[in-house]
Amino acid sequence: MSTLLAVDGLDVTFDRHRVLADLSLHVQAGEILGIIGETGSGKTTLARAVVGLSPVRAGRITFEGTDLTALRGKARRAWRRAGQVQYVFQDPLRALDPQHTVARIVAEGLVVAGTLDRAAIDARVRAALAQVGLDQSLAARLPGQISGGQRQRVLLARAVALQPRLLLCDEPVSALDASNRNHVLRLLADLRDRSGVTVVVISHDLSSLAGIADRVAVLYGGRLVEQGPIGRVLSEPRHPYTALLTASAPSVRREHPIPARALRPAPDHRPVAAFGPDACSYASRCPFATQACVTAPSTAGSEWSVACHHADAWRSRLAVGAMSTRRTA
Amino acid sequence: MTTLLSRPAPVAVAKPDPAPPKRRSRRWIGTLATPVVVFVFSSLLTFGLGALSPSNPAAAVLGETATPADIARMNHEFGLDRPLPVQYVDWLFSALRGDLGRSYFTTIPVADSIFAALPVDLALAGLAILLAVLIGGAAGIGAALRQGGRLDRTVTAVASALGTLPPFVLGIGLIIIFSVLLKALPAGGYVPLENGLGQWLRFAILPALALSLDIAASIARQLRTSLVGQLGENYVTGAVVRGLGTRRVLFGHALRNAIGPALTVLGIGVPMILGGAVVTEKIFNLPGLAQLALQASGQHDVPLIQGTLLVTVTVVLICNTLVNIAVLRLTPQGKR
Amino acid sequence: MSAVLRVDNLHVSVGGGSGTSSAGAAAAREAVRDVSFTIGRGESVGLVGESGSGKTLTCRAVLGVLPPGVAVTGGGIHLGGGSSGADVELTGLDRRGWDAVRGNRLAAVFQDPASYLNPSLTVGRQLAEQLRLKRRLPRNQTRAAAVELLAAMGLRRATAVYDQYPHELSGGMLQRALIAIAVAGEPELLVADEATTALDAAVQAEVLDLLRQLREERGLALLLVSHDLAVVAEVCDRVAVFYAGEIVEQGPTADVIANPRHPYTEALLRVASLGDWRRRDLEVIPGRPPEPGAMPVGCRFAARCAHATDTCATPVALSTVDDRQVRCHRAATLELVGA
Amino acid sequence: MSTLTAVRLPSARLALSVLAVVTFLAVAGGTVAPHDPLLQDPDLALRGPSLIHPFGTDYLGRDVFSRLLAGTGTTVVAALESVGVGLALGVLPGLASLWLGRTVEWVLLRAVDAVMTLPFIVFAIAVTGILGNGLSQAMVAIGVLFAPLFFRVTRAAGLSLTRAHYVEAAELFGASRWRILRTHVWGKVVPTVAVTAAQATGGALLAVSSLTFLGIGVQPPAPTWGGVLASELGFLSQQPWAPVIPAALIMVAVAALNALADAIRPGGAA
Repeated sequence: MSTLLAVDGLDVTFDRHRVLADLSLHVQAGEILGIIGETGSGKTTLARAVVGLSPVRAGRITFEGTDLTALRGKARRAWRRAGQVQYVFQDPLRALDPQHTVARIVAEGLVVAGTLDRAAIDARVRAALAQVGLDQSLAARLPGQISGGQRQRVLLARAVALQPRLLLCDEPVSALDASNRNHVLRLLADLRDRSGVTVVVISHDLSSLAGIADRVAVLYGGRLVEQGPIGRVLSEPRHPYTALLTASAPSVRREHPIPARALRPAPDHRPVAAFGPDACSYASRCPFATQACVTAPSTAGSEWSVACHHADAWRSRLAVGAMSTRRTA
Repeated sequence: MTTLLSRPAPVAVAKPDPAPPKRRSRRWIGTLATPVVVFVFSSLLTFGLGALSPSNPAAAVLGETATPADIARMNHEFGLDRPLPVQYVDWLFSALRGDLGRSYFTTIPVADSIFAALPVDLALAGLAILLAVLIGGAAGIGAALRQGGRLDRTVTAVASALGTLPPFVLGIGLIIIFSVLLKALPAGGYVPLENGLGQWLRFAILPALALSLDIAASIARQLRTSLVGQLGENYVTGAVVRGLGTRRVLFGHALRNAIGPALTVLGIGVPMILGGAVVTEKIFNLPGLAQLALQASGQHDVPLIQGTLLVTVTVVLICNTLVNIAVLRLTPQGKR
Repeated sequence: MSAVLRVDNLHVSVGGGSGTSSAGAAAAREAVRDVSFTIGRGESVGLVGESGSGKTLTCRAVLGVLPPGVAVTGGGIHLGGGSSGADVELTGLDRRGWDAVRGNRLAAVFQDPASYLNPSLTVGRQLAEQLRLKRRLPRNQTRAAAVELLAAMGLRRATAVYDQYPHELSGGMLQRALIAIAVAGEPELLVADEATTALDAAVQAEVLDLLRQLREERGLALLLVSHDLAVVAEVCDRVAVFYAGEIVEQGPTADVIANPRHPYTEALLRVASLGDWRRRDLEVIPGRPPEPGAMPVGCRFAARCAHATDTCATPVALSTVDDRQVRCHRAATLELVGA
Repeated sequence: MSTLTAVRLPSARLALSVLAVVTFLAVAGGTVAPHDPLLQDPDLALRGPSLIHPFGTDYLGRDVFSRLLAGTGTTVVAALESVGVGLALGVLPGLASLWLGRTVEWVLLRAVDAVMTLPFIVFAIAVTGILGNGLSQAMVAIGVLFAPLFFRVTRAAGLSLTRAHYVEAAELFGASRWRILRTHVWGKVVPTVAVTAAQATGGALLAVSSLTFLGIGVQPPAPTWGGVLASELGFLSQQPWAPVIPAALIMVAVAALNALADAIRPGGAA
């Protein structure tokens, strides 16, 4: 597999607030990569940086050798019109013009690109709607006249219509119920399987993400804390934050191997040191942090990497009594 | 690690360090500093208007027989031969010291004429604002509480009708009703406040009412809209579910947030009241600032016109700042 | 076990009376039909179902805050007598009666906590108001009591939080503050309507832990409404599964999950979060629930059900077997797969 | 489109008919008048309505009906003039404040604040006092004061758009500024500005009548609605009913504009 998108040493700063710090992440052609992390961890900023919507202060984003951060003016417009990378916005209601019909919305990118005639565009729009499982009768509706799940799929159809090579989906399922969530995620898996599109999905539902993704990247406080094959990372997390996330995921039947409370700081938790902006981003919240954590840990490993000074040691410091299951019923 | 063995309460680990009072203080600075900047802009506008004047004041005052030398001498006397920026700075700083120049015609200091007339306007505007708040506030709250009911429809209809009425018709209507038909109040004239509140009120109430109704209608409409909006907010549902009781939910919670936009309307209404005062003063024959402006306008008396404009603007700015401070105190979270 | 809340054959209808343009006065639609459940003292019951299934309207009916144009059209909601008061029938309570019940015996938290606090008052002031009103604390004691309560909800720096405005706090902190306000009047029942839905996973787990802790420490009964079966499974003793305005299955959570008796419950379990990190085919429930105006006479799930037969077109009642209630003609014969 | 469907409302239809009549009179007013609006006849002064003079005569014996017809043009043109000035000075700076960077934004906002402190009538008096007493001067002054209204409305509509993700999405497709303006921005800003313009026209009608009442802007013999009203008000004791006709005319026109504004307001009539 070859690298399709390479993010190296990315720094993004808003109003002197560092949202992404020295972030490096490679996306392989044809894979589905999941990105997880809490609100404010920088997931959305990362995706927006790739398409040029975040102010990049340092670092490079290259797509098959093209440095996207260097694109300006005419060159950037030409690159965008080629439609190789598509960003799917999080909130369908805000990302769809309320005065435009579904057909017009899906066609917009093709119309702007200007390479196809009307008939060809119409055919592409019909194909895109079919691809995301939307009935053709919806084409004449306005966004306000269709359901939330359908709006989400219209967003997807708009991106798919351009036949992109990389699809960045920002929380495409957060507003949907379980069945619709699975439906949309399945569409992404189908897209990859049938058209070979590389997909990056930001999601907070670990279980369903694990169902379709190959790899996962975990963000905390603007830094990449762990990344690797999703099944292994989630079942044997090497970073305490990843462990907390998996332990916190609600489930209908699982007995958690480590209870979430064992991974949270105690109520009277005091950070062991003053953790500045160059410290490990998780240190002030980490129950296993030590003096060593005042410097940001380097990322170790290639296929499965983790950024933690105590990646191999923190499990041994879990108290034995805390290892019991937490369901008390 | 014994702490892991005990059963800790779940802990909220949230934003690093809370309490950003910085933003709040920044809003205060903005509220207090903006009027100063705006005053400078307004004074530029006022001064610029005078500079745009096509007629040469000296020529106008001296009449047809004046020689160019006479005009030049007079221009020099008034300082009109200096570069405009110098004139502006000089004019502004004199104005700040209370020196607004002299009338071209009467040579009476402009400040003296204005400060003789200003108390009439201030008293009248004050009363009008009070009436507007009382009438508009009561009507707006009543309409919002009886949304869709008879009171609501009446308030909406009256408020819309008032908005279509030329302001002077209202004043004359009041004179016809209260002075001509009921013979209860004087049709015009003025006694200063020093002669006693009752006496003053007899003369001031009708013009103040005429001035206030338009603003009262705007306040009622705005208050109704924003209160209805607030009553639909989740926090109101939350307060209801907490069992706080209707009165507390309305006055303690919803009204507090609804009042901001209504106060803003009042802030915008202050210039309307001062502008409307011109018409009202003419109808009720009051010796106010507007009469002075009207007279100055007729005579093209530039310093007097500039003076009235600047003083009016200053009064408006002070009122607006007071309104902004009130809004800031009521809704410390800022614009949502 | 005495019941804290008993909902009997509740019917809730939308429209009729002050309806909108399209729907005439006669076209009142039933959004909740024949819903019954009880909550015992200190018990936690979950209502689960997709959006529009009637779970939220049921809980709003319990709280007496149905949206305009929506009304209870049948059945009763009974607040059980206990230490703190007499039996109360909530439907048909007047304003004064509600004010005495809400906050004192019945409290609620919702989704989007930021919107449920007055944005222009500090968190502490809103909590203090509740303590003064509902626990009759004198003014000079409310601050200390409020800070203590905030700390008990697991809020760090409770003293600082007291003086902060809602927009200065994170979602998780706000939900804790709202829970503090809710329990300030020491109610018997807390209604949590999608209270953790919008929170980050780690924060959601913390808040669910807090709810569990409040049950243990204060004997608080819990009515938890969620679209996420996994969340209900984490917290609730019993679960009621809603579909298209009806309860289709009700019983002890562990039982229902291990041995679902209604095909819809089985379908929900198939799409729910399993705590499984393996690559797999994600399942969906095909079709869509019936439109509120066009409910079938028979089983409402039949059109989407893999097990449906001709009998399913006839009306189906809720049948009780052991401590399980199921609304399915074929409940006795079907072999369904649990999780 | 919501703007078109709104016109089917009965209130909007009525408002449009009223405005159509006013427009017709504004264009044709003088020629359809039965009498010379300036013709004085002292013998006929202050007469009540009759077949020949349907609205009676004024204190100089002039036909009130003809004067109102002939005055329509002046009044309407004056009102539109001020709204035009307000639109020109408000809409473009409103958009500019969003696109041209923080310094421009700051200066424009403060300038708007400054203009907003000026009372309409006082400013109009000052302008006519300094620049000469003409209706154009007065209406330009009123128009300048309308500018902040249009500025704020345009800016608010635009502000919500700069935050709309569909505008960002269009940018990501490589759409040009102009295309985005045409396909996404125009359709949202225009209705809002139209509503404001309708309301401002009503406000301008009232301002013109106030100014004429004060004798500002219009030289005496020329007829306007406000002028007719003002002159009738001087003879209340003889003809108490007379001011009702011009006042009603003004009110109906303003009400029609407000009703129209309500009907085309985005989100429907309240």
